[in-house]
Amino acid sequence: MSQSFQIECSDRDGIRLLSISGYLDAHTAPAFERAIENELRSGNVRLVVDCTGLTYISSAGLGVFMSYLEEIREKGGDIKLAAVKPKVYQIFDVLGFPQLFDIVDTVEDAEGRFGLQGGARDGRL
Amino acid sequence: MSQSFQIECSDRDGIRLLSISGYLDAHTAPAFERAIENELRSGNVRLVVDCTGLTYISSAGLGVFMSYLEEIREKGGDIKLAAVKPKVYQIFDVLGFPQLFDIVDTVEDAEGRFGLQGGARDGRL
Amino acid sequence: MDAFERTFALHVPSSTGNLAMIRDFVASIGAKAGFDDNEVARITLAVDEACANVIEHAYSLDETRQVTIRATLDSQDLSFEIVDNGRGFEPSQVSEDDVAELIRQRKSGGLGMRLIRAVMDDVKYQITPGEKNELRMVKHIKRG
Amino acid sequence: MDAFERTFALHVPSSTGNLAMIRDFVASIGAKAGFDDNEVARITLAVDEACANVIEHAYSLDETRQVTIRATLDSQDLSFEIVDNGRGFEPSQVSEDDVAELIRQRKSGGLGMRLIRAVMDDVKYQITPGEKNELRMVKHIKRG
Ligand SMILES: Nc1ncnc2c1ncn2[C@@H]1O[C@H](COP(=O)(O)OP(=O)(O)O)[C@@H](O)[C@H]1O
Ligand SMILES: Nc1ncnc2c1ncn2[C@@H]1O[C@H](COP(=O)(O)OP(=O)(O)O)[C@@H](O)[C@H]1O
Repeated sequence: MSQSFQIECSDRDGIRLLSISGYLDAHTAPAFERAIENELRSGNVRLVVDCTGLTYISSAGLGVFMSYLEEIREKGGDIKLAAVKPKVYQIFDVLGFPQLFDIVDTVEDAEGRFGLQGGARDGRL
Repeated sequence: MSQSFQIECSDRDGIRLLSISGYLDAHTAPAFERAIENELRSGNVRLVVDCTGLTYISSAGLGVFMSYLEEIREKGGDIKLAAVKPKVYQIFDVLGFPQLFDIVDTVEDAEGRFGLQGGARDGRL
Repeated sequence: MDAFERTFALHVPSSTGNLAMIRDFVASIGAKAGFDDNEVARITLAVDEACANVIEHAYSLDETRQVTIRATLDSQDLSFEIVDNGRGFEPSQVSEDDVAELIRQRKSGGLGMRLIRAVMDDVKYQITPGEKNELRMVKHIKRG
Repeated sequence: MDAFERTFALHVPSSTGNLAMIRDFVASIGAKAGFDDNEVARITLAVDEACANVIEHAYSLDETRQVTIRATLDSQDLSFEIVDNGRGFEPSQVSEDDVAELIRQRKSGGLGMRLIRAVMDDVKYQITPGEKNELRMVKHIKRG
């Protein structure tokens, strides 16, 4: 599993950036879930997930996004997805995720949207 | 097969450069063999095979080098291998190819050796 | 592509750690069938989901069990059969809440079968619990 | 790695076009066994050579035949079995001229079996022509 999926975390202007790479499937989703849990436990609710290096996602990975969205928005934050490759985006698309999640082209866009909205939910749900 | 193995040919100072990429196995070796046949038919016997893009070789690929070496050297030329990746080089090594073939680090080195030796065989066999 | 039918099969221990291998297997066959990269990725997803369900639900992560994926490729269709002899279930009783509702309920699961159905042209379960549970799914090959 | 034995199997039509799939299969298992990249490449080569021989010699490029590769991984060994029911041959009668001699004779073949023997720790053929020809090869796993 070591080379199959990686998460790198960093802080950018009060926003927590999680850069994920490799594949997010039933095998690696638990590691991603632990990372999100960690952020919530540390009180970080303004999350940007940089998907530049994400090569694949299956329902187990999608499920992690799905299960934390409500809690994060309730706490005044959001989980925004940035730089999703077309091959991966089409999977989000099949399930209508783009209507429910804030998915933007670049990490900067995601940060900008936090700036505009403060921590508030963007009212799409 | 289209994306699995490619050959690009070019001329450099009276030397014929064949750049091969992808994998050279029992499936793709016939295409490489045809390319070498072509060169011989056109009278090109000073050949450098640039292996920069070669990711894999099996006995079928090694066999192409093996079967033409004698004829090419008899005609006053040579087939030199350049820029073989370590993972591929170890396969040449298992069979003692480095003692029989002129395998060098770069295409420039290979060209240089043709310069020094003219078209003559290098006496290693 | 040739006229005759070609069959492929892969057997791996029932572990999510083997899903990547399963995806490589499916992607190779998808490319042989002439599907483009995006289509190959979707077909690969469908088989991954089906196998993840076998590994997690049918065999409850028991790595001593085996997952078998059979693929058949002819000039019209690429079909996959995933067979298990595990727990079994009643596919018609699996509820399909919409995703907004699943999010409200903070669910992390329940997406797999709908992804399979969204991607493949034909999806059939044949369940005989404890004996043999079979999922057969077909993707038509569109010729240009 | 876990203590129990894990088995994997791949079945593909007997065509050199499927050797790349076979190599992906072997490389995945080699990595699971903990071999480094260079070792994985050598093991992959050995299985490729064995399968290429089945495809070309045992089945004479008849794509309607099937090649089966079985892999077994435990804490000590990674083993492969390649079984065919094709032509058969007498491994001890295959001459092993040295490479310089093959070059003098302008041969393009005759390297496969020596590569297999050079790479693997144990190589055994069991030949029953027309019935079942089996090649079993083992690579020991060295623990650091
Ligand atoms: N092969 C299977 N064996 C047993 N139960 C299954 C199988 N496939 C699906 N199920 C059942 O159907 C439910 C829905 O599956 P799915 O839509 O893939 O979502 P998830 O796997 O995330 O729960 C599963 O929770 C499980 O109860
Ligand atoms: N699985 C097999 N079935 C039948 N004959 C085989 C098989 N494997 C090897 N052989 C025979 O052994 C010979 C030597 O094989 P090998 O060393 O791999 O070289 P090559 O395949 O290039 O001839 C082959 O030419 C063939 O006659």
